[in-house]
Amino acid sequence: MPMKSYRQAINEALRQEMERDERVVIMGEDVAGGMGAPGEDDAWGGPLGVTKGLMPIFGRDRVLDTPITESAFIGCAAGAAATGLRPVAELMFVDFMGVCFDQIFNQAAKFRYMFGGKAVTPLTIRTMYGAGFRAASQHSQCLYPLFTHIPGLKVALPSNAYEAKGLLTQAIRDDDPVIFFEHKAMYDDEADVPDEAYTIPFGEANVTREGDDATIIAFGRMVNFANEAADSLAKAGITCTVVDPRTTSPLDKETILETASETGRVVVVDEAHPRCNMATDVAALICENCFSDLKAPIKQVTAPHAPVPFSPALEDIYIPQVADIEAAVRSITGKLS
Amino acid sequence: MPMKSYRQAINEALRQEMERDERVVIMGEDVAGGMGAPGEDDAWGGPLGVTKGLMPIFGRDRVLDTPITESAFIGCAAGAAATGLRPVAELMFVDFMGVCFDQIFNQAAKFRYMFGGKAVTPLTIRTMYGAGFRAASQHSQCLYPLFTHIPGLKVALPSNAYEAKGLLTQAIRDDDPVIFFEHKAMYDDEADVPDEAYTIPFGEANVTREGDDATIIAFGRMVNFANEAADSLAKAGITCTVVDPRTTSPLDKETILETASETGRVVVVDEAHPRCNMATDVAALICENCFSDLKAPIKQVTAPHAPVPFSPALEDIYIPQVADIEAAVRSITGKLS
Amino acid sequence: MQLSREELREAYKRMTTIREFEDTLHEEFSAGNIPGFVHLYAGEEASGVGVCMHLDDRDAIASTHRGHGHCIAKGVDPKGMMLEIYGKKGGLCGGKGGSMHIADLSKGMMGANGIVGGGPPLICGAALTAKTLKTGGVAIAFVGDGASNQGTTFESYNLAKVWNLPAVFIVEDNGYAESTASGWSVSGSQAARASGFGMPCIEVDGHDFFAVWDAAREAIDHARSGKGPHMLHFRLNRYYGHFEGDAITYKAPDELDKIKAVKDCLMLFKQRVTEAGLLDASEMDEIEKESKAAIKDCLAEAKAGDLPTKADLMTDVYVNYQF
Amino acid sequence: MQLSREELREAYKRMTTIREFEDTLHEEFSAGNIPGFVHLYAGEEASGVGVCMHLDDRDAIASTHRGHGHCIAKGVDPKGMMLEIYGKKGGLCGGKGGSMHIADLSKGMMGANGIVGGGPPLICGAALTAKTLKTGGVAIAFVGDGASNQGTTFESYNLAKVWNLPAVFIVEDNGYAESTASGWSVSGSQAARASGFGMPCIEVDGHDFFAVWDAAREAIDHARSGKGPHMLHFRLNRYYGHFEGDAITYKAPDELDKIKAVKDCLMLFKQRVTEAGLLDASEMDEIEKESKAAIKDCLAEAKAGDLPTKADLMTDVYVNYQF
Ligand SMILES: Cc1ncc(C[n+]2csc(CCOP(=O)(O)OP(=O)(O)O)c2C)c(N)n1
Ligand SMILES: Cc1ncc(C[n+]2csc(CCOP(=O)(O)OP(=O)(O)O)c2C)c(N)n1
Ligand SMILES: [Mg+2]
Ligand SMILES: [Mg+2]
Repeated sequence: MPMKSYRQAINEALRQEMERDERVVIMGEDVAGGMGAPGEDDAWGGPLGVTKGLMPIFGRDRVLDTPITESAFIGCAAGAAATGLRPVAELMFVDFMGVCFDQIFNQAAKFRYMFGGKAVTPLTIRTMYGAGFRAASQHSQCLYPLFTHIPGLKVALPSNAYEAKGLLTQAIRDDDPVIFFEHKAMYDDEADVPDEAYTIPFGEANVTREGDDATIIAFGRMVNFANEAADSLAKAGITCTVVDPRTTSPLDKETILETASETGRVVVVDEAHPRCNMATDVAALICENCFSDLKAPIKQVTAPHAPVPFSPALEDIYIPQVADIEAAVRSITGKLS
Repeated sequence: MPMKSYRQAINEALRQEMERDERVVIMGEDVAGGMGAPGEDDAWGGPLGVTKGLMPIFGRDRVLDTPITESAFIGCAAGAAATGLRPVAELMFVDFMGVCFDQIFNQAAKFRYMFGGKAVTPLTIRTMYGAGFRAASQHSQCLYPLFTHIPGLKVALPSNAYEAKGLLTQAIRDDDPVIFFEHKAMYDDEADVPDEAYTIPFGEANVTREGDDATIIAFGRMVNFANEAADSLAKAGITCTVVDPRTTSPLDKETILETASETGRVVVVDEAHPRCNMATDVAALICENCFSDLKAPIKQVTAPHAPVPFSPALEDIYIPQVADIEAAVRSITGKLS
Repeated sequence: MQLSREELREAYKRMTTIREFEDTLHEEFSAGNIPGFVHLYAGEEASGVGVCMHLDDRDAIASTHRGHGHCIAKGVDPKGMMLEIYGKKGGLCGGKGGSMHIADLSKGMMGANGIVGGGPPLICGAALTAKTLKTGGVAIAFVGDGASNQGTTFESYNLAKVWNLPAVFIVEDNGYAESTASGWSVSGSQAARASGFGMPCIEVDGHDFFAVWDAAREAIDHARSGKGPHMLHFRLNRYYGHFEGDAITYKAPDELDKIKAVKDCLMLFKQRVTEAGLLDASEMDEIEKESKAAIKDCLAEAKAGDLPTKADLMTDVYVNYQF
Repeated sequence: MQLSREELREAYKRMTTIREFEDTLHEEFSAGNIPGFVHLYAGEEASGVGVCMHLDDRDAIASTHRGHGHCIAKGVDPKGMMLEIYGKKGGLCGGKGGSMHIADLSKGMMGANGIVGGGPPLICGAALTAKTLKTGGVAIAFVGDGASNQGTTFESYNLAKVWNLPAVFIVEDNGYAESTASGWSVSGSQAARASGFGMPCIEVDGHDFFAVWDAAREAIDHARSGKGPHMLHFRLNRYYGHFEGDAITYKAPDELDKIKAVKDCLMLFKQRVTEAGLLDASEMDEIEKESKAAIKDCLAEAKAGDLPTKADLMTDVYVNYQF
């Protein structure tokens, strides 16, 4: 299989779904770029070039640059989805949710329920999250716990390029509103990605490592950190199962509970702030449903309860590290050496 | 002590703090009412009359009616707080956070950290939450887990009139941004409330019942349901400790862990949706920190993962009930009779 | 005036149906028979009907919290509406939405909305769908005077203009947002705001069905023919409180009586068409009777309807997933 | 022109300081010495300085992501800024904010802002404080052409107007929002939008310090004297990319060279004051040298400064609580 970057995988999924279904349109700020400008068209393809090359293929009627007006264009995407299109809107950074959240959580997410099951809203919102870019407090947040809290929304967190293409294709074909989280630090990370279109079903976790001593459940970029931790622990004779739930909503409870019960020792890794996040969500789920199989406290490895700092010196210690995961596993397996 | 309603207690706290400190101003839609209208002034005092009577005392310069423009006036309150006032802004229903969240979570909440500790933002946002009013999906949500997730915000959930006055007074005197949640179904509930001003410190839980068999941790209106459940269980010989954390951020971990360890059996009650909520937050906290004292799974009693339905027939079964709490306690105490 | 007899009959039928529907709800609410927040459209009938007479099922409208009139004007079944407002399983939304979320997408009615300013962005979406799929449809947002100050509304004006969308934004200015006068809350003017975005705007007396109908035709033709968005500003009055239970003390004591006496939209319509000899009084009385009877039936059915049950609580959250 | 020699020297000092600061950062970024997103103000100096020359510490400004120039224009210490941009403990924000959150409340600089449209509501707040505490202060929001389409900006116009706040909204229209031309994204016009809210607006060439200074004086006097908010629309150009790393391919190949040749704000200022014999070329060269030297020092200190440590990570989240 050809190696492709996370960026290429996303771009390819968008291109193939736009070819497959003319109702798929994408919109956002500078998703093509150069709108109304005298120079190069398709000048940007988004701030990090993820959508570059789509406008020349599909034209400005299907690759829609917007003014800076998130409420209007995210709401527009929701309204378009409810009336027959399958829009993919780009919320450049998830940190910008604060200016358009209503259209996501009160409108798109609730149409179906409020209207008694008569609405279908095939809306996909692509958005960038995560720390590590020296982008400071308003361009580095995770925030997927907020979206996960909302009934009616589905939330996908691809952990690599292969996952990104399959989950985004599923998101676009899915009939419910999906928030698709892309980690800005992973765009250049490569993986084997098939050329043909494929979907990865929502709510089906991926077990990336199998072991006996502990179960590590991690989300998004942290899955890779968890794999690293598991590999280095394995050298020390501690074997771990690593679970990538892929989507936080729906959540694959079965796989999580099964793998947790098998080892009885669990570490949950979440790049988000610690309060009301996915680490607490999964820990509480396990504690309620397989308590009798637990042999140790469920450890949470998360970012701290502080905004993301700018200074690299601080940001580097802000982000959960592989060593933190290893330490957490060691602390509950009692194998500290 | 005189009996006062939750509504009166809040109104009194506002009045006393405005008398005490001329920098305290309140603003919001129809907080007085009748602005620019030919009829009665102070015609509303908010949709449920909570702020009625303040404008005649303090005038329109300190009781500011606003256009329907939450981003502007909530952001205005944040900017005023950062420059010398102590504003109390009313976000009529917390469900409206979607049109103004940015000014709360990216601006007010982060000023202090982003600016290296040089900002002080004594902002209070009063807002209505909760189901039971037949107000349907966009006027009945809890959403406090979303605010609790955000570093830099403090979140208060008064469970009765006494708590409301003390916590609101503290919120207004507090130098950090505070989101003050008022349950719309409790405004007429009365309790003993001292006439003089008093504060209830944040992060100090209130233990409302003491027992040996189980610990119930509940939030806001649910504290009253938990007390009822505990009282009825007591008649059946099952005694419970009931904890009202009062604020979700800061959270009184000590009291929660202590009372959880004492009984080893815990039920967490949260009116919010089940994913990434306070029930998961507290359950995960306990499971990580006093695992060895736990004798049973930590049970979560919450609203379901669905928007709040309009029909009374559905809303009544949507809201967590006293019976649900009792059943949860019985299920882990093994005393089912 | 180019309205046929049939159209005039239809318009009067819709207006009287709305009035009857709302008057009935007012009584029912006062009697304690209806739960929740109910915002009535009585008095504003000429706006919704004068606009929607130009629309068909290709066309979409987004309403507000005050949505009953827009529904009926757009051809939504009053029976399903009444059942919904009573929280019954047979309601348009299975009882899950209620008055504030009443909707019928099959009729292009995209929903009442509990969020002030929630509709305009959605209407940009319906307009984009029409433009992209070349359905020939237009999309219309009803916006209150209070909602006209909401950022989402302004953003939608600009987006609709720069994308040249077939959208019409209609400010139904009934003088108040809750108890706050639009004369105070709206700086500048609606027409000046429209020019701020390079949009044409027509301002008319919203009590006058024919003035509304003419202005709406011009705006809708403008949008439908690809000329981009258009604004309309109607001045009118609501007859009841902001929501049921509002004592309306902020209005002048005689404010409403005066309006009803000289500007009631049904009265003006009836005068105009009878004087012009287009319909005669007796057949209009007939229509009034029919509307009354129809709503009476709706009410009876709504009261008799079954309630939803526990089995309905968790359905309709997602298309293909249940928690 | 009523600027004294001292004021002219001061204005030129601030403008050259900004230019030097930004040119230096551009080199430093290209050399890989600066992390993160850096948005440079070079080319727009006449706007920030022409406005802030009318302000003192009572007065507040809210900036944008492109905030360095506004800081220096408002009297913020470039050394503390440079340290901040390098993420050093000695920076204005202890290294926690960086370029996009640089602020100095003691100088009335309420912060650069990572959220487009984040500033205008905050400025309503600073204006409300000034009005309520009768400080005599005014509050000024700098708004990009892109930000002029954000709902928060429109809402702030209306709120400032209906509350009659001492606020000034300044649209710095550099022709682009990222790669999107304002000629496309801004429907209508800034001036027409201002009238939409009943606000006066003056449009001037933002390259011309004196035109900016005159317009700003009028707007600020208007606000300070209790007449309510005022808008200004400056047309100008940014010399570097949207952020450092932007290849600027969306501009015409010769677009910037032309502008620099005929409209550079420093060049125009120097011409004007020397030709008018207000300052002589030699003393202006002196000022340029001083600015260069000053920034050179800042850079050296910034590079030598200590980094924050783990002990700093969790401080400053709250005034009186640590998780
Ligand atoms: C975002 C938001 N803010 C506030 C409210 C509360 N609210 C409901 S209706 C209303 C007044 C709306 O006035 P207007 O737009 O003029 O419509 P009208 O009620 O006059 O038809 C307000 C403030 C809301 N539902 N949503
Ligand atoms: C709410 C929000 N949307 C989008 C962005 C991404 N963004 C940062 S700057 C910018 C362009 C701003 O253009 P303009 O307002 O003209 O300011 P300029 O960069 O030209 O100075 C965009 C889209 C953001 N930071 N915040
Ligand atoms: Mg109104
Ligand atoms: Mg610009």
